[in-house]
Amino acid sequence: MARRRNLPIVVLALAVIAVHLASAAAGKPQYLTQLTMAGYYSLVIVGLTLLMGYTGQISLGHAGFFAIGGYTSGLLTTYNLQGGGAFLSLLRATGLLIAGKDLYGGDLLVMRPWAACLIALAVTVGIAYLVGKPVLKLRGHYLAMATLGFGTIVYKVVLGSSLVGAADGISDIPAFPLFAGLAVTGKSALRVQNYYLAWGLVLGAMALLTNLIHSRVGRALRAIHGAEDAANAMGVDTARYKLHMFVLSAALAALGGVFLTHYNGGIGPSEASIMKSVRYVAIVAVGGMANLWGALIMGVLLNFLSLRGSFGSYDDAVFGLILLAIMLFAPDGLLRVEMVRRLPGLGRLRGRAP
Amino acid sequence: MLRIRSLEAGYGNLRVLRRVSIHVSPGEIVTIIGANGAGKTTLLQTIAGLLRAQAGEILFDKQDVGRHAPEAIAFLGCALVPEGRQLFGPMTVRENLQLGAYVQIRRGRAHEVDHDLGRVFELFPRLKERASQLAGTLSGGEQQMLAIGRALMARPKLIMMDEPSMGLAPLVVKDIFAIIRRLGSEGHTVLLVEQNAKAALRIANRGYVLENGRILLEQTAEDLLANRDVQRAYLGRDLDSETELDGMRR
Amino acid sequence: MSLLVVKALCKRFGGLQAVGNVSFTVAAGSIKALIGPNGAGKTTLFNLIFGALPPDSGQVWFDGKQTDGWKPHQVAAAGMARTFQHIRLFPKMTAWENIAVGRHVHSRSGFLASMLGLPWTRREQRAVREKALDIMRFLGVEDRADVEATSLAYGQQRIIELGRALACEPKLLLLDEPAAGLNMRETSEMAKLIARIRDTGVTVLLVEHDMTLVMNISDEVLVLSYGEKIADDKPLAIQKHPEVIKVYLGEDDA
Amino acid sequence: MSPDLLFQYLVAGITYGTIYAIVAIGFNIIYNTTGIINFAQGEFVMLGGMIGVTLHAFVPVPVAIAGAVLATMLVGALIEMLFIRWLRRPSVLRLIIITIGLSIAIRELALLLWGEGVRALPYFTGTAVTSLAIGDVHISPQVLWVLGISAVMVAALNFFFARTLLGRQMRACACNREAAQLCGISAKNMVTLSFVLSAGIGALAGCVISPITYVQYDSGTSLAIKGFTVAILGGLGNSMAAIAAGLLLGTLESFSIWVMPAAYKDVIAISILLFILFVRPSGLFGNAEAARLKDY
Repeated sequence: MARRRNLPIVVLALAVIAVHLASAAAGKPQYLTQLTMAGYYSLVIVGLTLLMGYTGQISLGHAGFFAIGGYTSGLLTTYNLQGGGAFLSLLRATGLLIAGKDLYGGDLLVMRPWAACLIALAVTVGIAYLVGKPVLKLRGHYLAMATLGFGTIVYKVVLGSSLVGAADGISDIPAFPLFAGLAVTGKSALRVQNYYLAWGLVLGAMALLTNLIHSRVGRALRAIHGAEDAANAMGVDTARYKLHMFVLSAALAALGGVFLTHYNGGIGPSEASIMKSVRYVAIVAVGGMANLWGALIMGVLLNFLSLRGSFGSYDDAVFGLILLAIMLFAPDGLLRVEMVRRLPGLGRLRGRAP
Repeated sequence: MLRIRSLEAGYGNLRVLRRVSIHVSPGEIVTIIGANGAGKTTLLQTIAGLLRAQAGEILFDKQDVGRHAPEAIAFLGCALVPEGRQLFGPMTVRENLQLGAYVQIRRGRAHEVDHDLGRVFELFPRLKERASQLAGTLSGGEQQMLAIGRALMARPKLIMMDEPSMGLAPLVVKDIFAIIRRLGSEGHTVLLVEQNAKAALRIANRGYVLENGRILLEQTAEDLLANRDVQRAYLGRDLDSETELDGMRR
Repeated sequence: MSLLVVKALCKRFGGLQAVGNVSFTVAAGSIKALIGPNGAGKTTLFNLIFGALPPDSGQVWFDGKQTDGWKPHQVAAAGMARTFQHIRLFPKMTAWENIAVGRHVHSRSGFLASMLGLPWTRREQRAVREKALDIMRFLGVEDRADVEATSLAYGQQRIIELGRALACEPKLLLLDEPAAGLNMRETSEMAKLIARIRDTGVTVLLVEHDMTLVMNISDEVLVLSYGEKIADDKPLAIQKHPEVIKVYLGEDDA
Repeated sequence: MSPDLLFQYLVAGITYGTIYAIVAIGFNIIYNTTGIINFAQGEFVMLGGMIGVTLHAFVPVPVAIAGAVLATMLVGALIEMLFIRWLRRPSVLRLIIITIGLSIAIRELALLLWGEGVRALPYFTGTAVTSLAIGDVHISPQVLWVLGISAVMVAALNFFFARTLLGRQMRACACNREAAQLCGISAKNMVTLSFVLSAGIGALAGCVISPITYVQYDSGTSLAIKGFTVAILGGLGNSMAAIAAGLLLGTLESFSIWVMPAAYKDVIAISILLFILFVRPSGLFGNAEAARLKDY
């Protein structure tokens, strides 16, 4: 059974390679850039799918978590700490900081990207925990409005704070060196490597999340979605499970934010906007809500088209209309679970036998 | 007045009523008795249009109303006094009654509303005393009276009542049944659903026994009262003589 | 020995006294029934015992621990399980998965272990499935394991819900109208099943309207009216209790 | 700060607060009859302002306002009939997403029709620099227009709900939809009417406030969040409390400029919203006892 569940992961891995080969053969390597970005957005989407589709908790503020991740990492790796006091020298001694020269030859002392990344994730997890604890006691409209409110606060704060560049955002964010010469960067020389890095992350996330869905925890989450009081009566600490799922999906969003920010070398307030959050929800809905693979497929497709500029200046309108049309005519999503089940190899995705 | 043939109804994939056929003639008080969960409320809600019939037909005044919206059925003269009263709590007693007369106004008989209001107040003097009080602040018995009064304001041809005695003190239950009896004697047609089988059969002309969504028995009220099976199952008699689990009902 | 002790429990909703000063005990290994007219406060009492509602005053002692004010999942972990008056199965989950949720308190894979799919969580998973299938076999519905639970026939949904509660391996099982909506044959089978469950050592507290079922399988019957206890005795005595006959079984007063 | 300046801030706060209250009443009307939070409520205000400005190119201000209100009411009716009416037992999640989708669609349509430009109706009396002096304090006459028209609107709504048959039908639907249907009232028509009504008052608010705040294709969103905050603050569904809550929020915001940069002004409102949702979802004036039985 376990092998059966791993099959889609293998198929996805093969598809990732096939797309690379196809783009190389077609002489259009720039597609890989957009696919890399779409991959990072997919991390947000699969996390949100687990939160909304499986656990039944809507979030209209996930762009906020994406932005918190991206902005924190971006700020820490660009903010010049030069000239600080004793604490700073201590920090320096730990090797967390890196010295360099800015554009005008001045001394620059910033945080190492990997440390910044970890701090960004920790900050996001902390905020998600603090926000989620009270928010997830709410249901329906109240939950929707509260998460929308949270998202709006993040947006207004990054838009209004000169520390993070206000309307311009943060630019000149350095590459994020990982290992063996591999770095998260938009440089075309590393385009293919970055493509595989992004999709490696997506594959890893999908493997972990499919495991989760079919586990004791996944069953408890789906039970919460179906009948919260009954799940609670069966011994599921519903408040804790909802909170953990919220934090997990926020961490995935932040991870996407951190990597995409270093990949792009910058981040702007539009990443935190409500329209971004709505877009994520739209993609989850189109994918079929409780359908991890559907969400991934639609996420890549729609983000790719959007990044290629296929929707022109109607970008927001397209996602608004998609949302409207899906909810009016196909509330179970375009890629129905039944359809996916019928596909060979993808069958039994939704938790029959372990 | 009302004729139902092979009605099937329920919620989602749960079928509560199975091939239910009943009829009510003008001027009758007909009661449907049965245990909790037998489908009594489902039956009345389906007739009133709150639930969609899954199969079968509901003829009211020779019209098939099986696909009508509840407001259309109300307009035809079929009123339901719902289980649990369902009053407009934050509105006054008078406003509740005036809303009950809404179909009369739509029928172009607004001039009769004041007269009907007087009649309801005459039937329930307590409501007159409390005309400007909010419905939600009334006692249980008064609320039931208001619910009946609100239904009467529509001048219905058929008045259906769902568990009018529910949650009321025995003395108040007595009052309510006296009023239903009086309505019957004044020529109203009543379809009464009750858990309190004995009280219901005392005032009814005819009765049906509904069990697990099926009509088991149809007899005159006197015959049902005298029926030993019914006595055992619903009237609380001879309980102590029963020991065998399956021996009771048949 | 009393497994459950309820002391002077009170609950008001607005001005309405839903449960007023109710005290009783349930002996370990017995079946106790809770009866009373509609709106007598039976389900409210259940919710108070299970922690779904906080009591205004009074105490609940379960298995030697004071459990009033606990949340339902804590009560469940302490060894209580329940079914619901209106079936509350988990939609979009198969019958065995529904029952598997009942194993929650007896398994321990958390988020991290589950995501990583560690060998011991996989073993635990298999054990949970086996246990769920065992329970389905005990209930005679093993052929329904892979069917979506909410698409089953009503009677079978009741059985699955019961199975889900049994999967908790409770010391005390709370059944809220287990026979509601069942036909005569199903009702008598349910009665036998409840007796069988008691025989496995599970204590049962049930709310039920079907007098035949109540009088035949209960060791004791508690009668509520307007949220207050009016009788608590053996079934035969209850049937002769004058006040019970008056408020519940219907007296010659109409 | 001088008392005069204090008063000036207070007046500004009350003006904005009044508008927030009107938006909140719009939320409440639809919520009461349907249980839906209409996320597109702010778009009605924007549409009212935009249509009003457009019509004013051809007709005098009062006619333009009347036209804008009627046109927006029509939009409200269309929205309900096309997107809500025929759904069978929609889930809350579905309704939330549909109204969000609608608000985006309306906003984008407005962008298409009117562009990104900022517009406004002229001051109803006088000009931007005209002011009424009360002692040493100067108030724009438009403020009085906003307060006056809002007061009339609230009084008219009160009369409608308390005295007219249609208003009573709507209240009946709000208290108990099934019982209202049993009385022969068409619940569906009442739902349409609630959309029409809240579109109308939203549009009127959009017109009277536009000389002060201006209107742009995306000005609905922030108003919607403020209006919702006020609705929650007063207790969802309680329109009289919404007025008090609106004035409270408006004043708080107005004085917040003392302690925070203006860019964070919206953050104040939303923080209040979150705080209220966390500690007292029944609202400041709501009945906590009754609220405990409700589902948040």
